Amino acid sequence: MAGYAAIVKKDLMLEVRGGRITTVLVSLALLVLVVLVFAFDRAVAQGPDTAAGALWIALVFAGMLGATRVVLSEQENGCLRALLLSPLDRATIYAAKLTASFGFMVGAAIAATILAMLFFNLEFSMSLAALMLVLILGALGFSALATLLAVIAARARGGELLLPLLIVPLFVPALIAGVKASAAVLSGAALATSRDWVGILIAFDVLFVTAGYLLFEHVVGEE
Amino acid sequence: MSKPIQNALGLSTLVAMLVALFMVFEWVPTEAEQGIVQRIFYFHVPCAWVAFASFGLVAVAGIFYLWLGGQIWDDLGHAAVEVGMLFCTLVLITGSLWAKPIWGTWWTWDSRLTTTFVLWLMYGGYLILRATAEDTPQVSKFAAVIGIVAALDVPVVIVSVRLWRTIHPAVLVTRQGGHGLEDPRMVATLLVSIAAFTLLFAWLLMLRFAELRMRTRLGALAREIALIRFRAGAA
Amino acid sequence: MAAPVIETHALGKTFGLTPVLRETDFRLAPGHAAVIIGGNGSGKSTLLSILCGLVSPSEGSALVFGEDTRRFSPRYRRRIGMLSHQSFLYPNLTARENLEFYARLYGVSEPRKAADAWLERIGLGESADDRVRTFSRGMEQRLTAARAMIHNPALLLLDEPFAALDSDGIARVKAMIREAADEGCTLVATAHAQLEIEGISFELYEIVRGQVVEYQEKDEARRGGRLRSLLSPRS
Amino acid sequence: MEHFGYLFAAYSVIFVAIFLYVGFIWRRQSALEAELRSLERRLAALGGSTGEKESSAHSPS
Repeated sequence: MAGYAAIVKKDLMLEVRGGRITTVLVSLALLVLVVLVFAFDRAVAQGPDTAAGALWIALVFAGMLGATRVVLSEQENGCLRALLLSPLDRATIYAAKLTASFGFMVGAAIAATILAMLFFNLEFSMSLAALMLVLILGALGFSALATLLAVIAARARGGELLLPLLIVPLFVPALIAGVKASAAVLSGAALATSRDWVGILIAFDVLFVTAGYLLFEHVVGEE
Repeated sequence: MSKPIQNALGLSTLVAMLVALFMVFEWVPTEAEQGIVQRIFYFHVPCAWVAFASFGLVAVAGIFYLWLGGQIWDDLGHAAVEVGMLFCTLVLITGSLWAKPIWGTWWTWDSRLTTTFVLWLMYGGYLILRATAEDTPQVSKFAAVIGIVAALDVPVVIVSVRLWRTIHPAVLVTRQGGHGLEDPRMVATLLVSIAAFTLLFAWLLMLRFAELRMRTRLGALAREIALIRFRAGAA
Repeated sequence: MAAPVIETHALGKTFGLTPVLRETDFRLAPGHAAVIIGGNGSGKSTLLSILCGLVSPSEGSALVFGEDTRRFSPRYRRRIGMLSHQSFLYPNLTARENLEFYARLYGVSEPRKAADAWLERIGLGESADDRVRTFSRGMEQRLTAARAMIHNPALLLLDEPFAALDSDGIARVKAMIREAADEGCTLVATAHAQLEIEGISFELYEIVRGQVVEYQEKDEARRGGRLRSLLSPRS
Repeated sequence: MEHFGYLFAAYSVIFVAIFLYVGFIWRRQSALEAELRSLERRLAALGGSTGEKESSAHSPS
């Protein structure tokens, strides 16, 4: 537990010290939203469906970059090896890295939501809390997958290209559920009407956080 | 994996396949609503069954590889994912060829098609990892982990995609109406086809697996030669 | 005699098709110190990586504290310190933060105090709040050494510990190593040529074509000795 | 015989794909077999065992 806290604190400290992950993620979210605003017809691109889709596209792109970077940042000076040599279990390292990448994704989600409210002329209302909940559930599932698979990007040949190819199809169920629930919430429906979608998101999170926790030791080790 | 078993399996596959073909084209009555094109169904469904079975096998092989170790499990997973992708691709193609005359479109985001497509994407990524990355124990572990994670994802994909389609208004006739299998001969034909495809699957898997085992043995021999030369000082 | 701290049985490691270590039986009793001499790519670093549990052997086994390194549990890892040629330091953290972080990872009581004490010992007390990014190579090396020893390991693995140090740094790190040895720490160091630390009698080994064997004096006379006399005839 | 083309295409695709796959495997298998023989001969010439035991180099920890 002390080791978990130490890693999380260290990651936070590094980010405060001019780590660039937040900057990169927020500007990426901004870019995605801007591209979508221009890519769609203005008349069409107003509704909650478009806004929900845009938010999730931003979230997936941010996750792809940010969540993996949290693991890859340990590669410098062989720090990942130092973590492996320390008395922590691999699962604790996973939990700590997951916490950090989840934190960054939530940051990106908040930024993207604020931007989307402006760009798509959404009402600022109570639905915002429900929307954040849905996005946070999605971010957790994505970072669970990305943290587990990020090492592949560093270690396998052609890994950086391969990683999105592996993560996005695996993330499809959460993506479907998340977009649907977000759109419902944004069009003014209560979160309770999307109970099934939220259920799928929660099931996805539980499943992949557990899987990552159990399987991480098999991917971080060296030959 | 001995050659005689392989050949016997190949032969029985051939026989079963011929019987299945005979039943599909000569014996089974034509379905009333869809006409002759409904006969795609008798090979389409077994392809899907085989694809799902091999993806299940990928996960099992992955679990055994991580648990017990041994290149044999890695080779099994590798063979299974390849054969599974072959049949998964065939499901998509035959599904398309069936959808065009019946639904008037090559592709529709029907729940089963979508699920199959998502699986195809998932295991396609896995196969690319297998094909491009070097053949190291580390990559084998990655592959095992991805195989397990993908199998865990399959039920979630099925549930979410089904929910996704039912909430949308059903634009197209659901497929259930299409094949009620009202004639017992239809059921019999389907069962024989499934049996034939299961044999085919076992045979293909065995062939590919045998090839991968040979590769593993080749690697072991090459390593042994390298070690002997190393010991002798000829680095 | 007490049970050995390190015991390898027919240990071998092959990366892909390249053998690096072979048939190595190496034992080291508690409190003893060993130097393993070998050139670049001779397998010294691989041996240390296996001993600390980072790399798993291809053949044979390595036991450290009586535990197979393939299944190394956290409490064994806590007793090992590794000084590798990678610094394991975070360039954007200060020296103190780095040490404190590792002290916490290893569950050292009062990590802040431990970090400060070590900073004084390595003569970096004044640079404690500077980021490691701004450090010279020598300062970084000293900090790396402190990082490796902050949890008072019972076994210290030193991969070419003096490679990038200036004479002052060498003296300081030698003193640290000697102090650890005085407290009963077992040492394994690698080096290009012989390593001498006052007060420590090293058992000498060398790696000959991937095998760790006792260092042969006559070889020294033939190879190193002649080379040395050519380079500095007076010494 | 409406839509016979689709039916024919579907069954052809299945059999062409399977035959191609089997053909590829067979070709690779015979190439591998030849390679294995030559390596076994080299190993025998070097005086090693015939390498019956599978190397554990590929087993994970």
